[in-house]
Amino acid sequence: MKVKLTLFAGARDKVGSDSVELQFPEASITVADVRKSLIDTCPVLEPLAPHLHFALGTEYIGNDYPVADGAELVCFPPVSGG
Amino acid sequence: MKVKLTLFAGARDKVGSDSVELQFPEASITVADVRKSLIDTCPVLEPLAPHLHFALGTEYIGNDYPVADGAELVCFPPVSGG
Amino acid sequence: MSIELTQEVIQTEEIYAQVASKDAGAVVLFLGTVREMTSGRQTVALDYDAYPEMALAQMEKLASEAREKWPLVELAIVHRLGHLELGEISVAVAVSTPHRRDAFEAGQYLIDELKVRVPVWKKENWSDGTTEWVHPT
Amino acid sequence: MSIELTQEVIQTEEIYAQVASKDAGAVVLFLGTVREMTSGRQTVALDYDAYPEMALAQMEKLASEAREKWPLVELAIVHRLGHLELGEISVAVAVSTPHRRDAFEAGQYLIDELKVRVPVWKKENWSDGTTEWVHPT
Repeated sequence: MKVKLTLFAGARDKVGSDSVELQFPEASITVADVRKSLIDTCPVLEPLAPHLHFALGTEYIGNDYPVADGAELVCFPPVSGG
Repeated sequence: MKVKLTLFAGARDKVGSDSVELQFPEASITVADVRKSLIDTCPVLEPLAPHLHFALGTEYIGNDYPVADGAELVCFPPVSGG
Repeated sequence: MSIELTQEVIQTEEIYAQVASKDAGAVVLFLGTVREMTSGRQTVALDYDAYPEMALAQMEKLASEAREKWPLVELAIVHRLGHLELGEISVAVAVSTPHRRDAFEAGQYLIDELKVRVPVWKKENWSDGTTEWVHPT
Repeated sequence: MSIELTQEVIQTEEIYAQVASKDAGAVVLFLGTVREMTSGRQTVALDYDAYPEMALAQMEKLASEAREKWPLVELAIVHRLGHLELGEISVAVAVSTPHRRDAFEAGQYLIDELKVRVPVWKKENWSDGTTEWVHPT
């Protein structure tokens, strides 16, 4: 299955692109798997890895959240607005 | 001895004057004596009496504060600014 | 530092300008405004009176206390006097600090203490035509 | 209620106008501003970026939460995006309430939560010419 991530801020700049496509052999995955695969694909994100947030649309999703084939998620480092 | 009080707000309006002169037979008095004499002179202030504040210049003075002959004090009810 | 009594309309932009600084990361601005309903009674206007010399001196004293307690960059306190219509600003307290927690704490301290110590009084103009000095006891 | 992301300079007078009401006796306005020194390092400017749809949705959510917790008359949240010079306002949070304690509490809640939940990021432009995304971990 396939998942597309849109990246923001420091994550986007480190990867050098505002999106990444990930491939999974499994038929059933969670956000935790996406996080792991993202670091395998983009090792430059390793230092940020445990702190990266994931969102579906405009809502945060946790590590246990099930991710569907073809899902388009958002991924970003800790926020620093204000 | 003699003490002059300048009144503000509700105290001034109730008395109908912005100042009151009080006379004392004693040679040594405190703010507590002034408060008592003010109510005797202006019974209309009775309901406000326990809540009236006294000041000398721009500083609050308490009931025990000694008052000199000829002193000019300020007297006002609880504040309600803001 | 700006400590003032005024008969003029209070402008938030002016108050902000008095505390703005590149050394500050946070500004808290508190504004007291003339509310229409108080415990079910309707106000049409307020009149504010003061003992001005003491009001200014007590505001200066509060400002010094706040500066001892919190790392304030700038501070402004202005109280309006005279006749105020509904919705008008009666008092403004503004502080700027490096970090926001201090700004909230100092702002709240200043307005809390102002309301118990600074000799300013308001007279309610009720909708039934009566007036009444407010002397909280 | 006004929830906004803007590229324009934030004006305190406009923010105040959005929350002013004759049903309120208190307004608290919090402003975040671009501070020059951070842990001994000198900033010359900040760039703010956001995931706008989610930032707005999360700000709306915070507003709803605040309305449940406190009797707010009006509320405004606006975050600036783009390039900001020293001293400029990056964020404004304003609430009006009948009584002041609620205004302070709600204002502080909104800015505290905004800073941990709303997807906005700042990039430091340090005086040595380097830039750096701020990602507090």
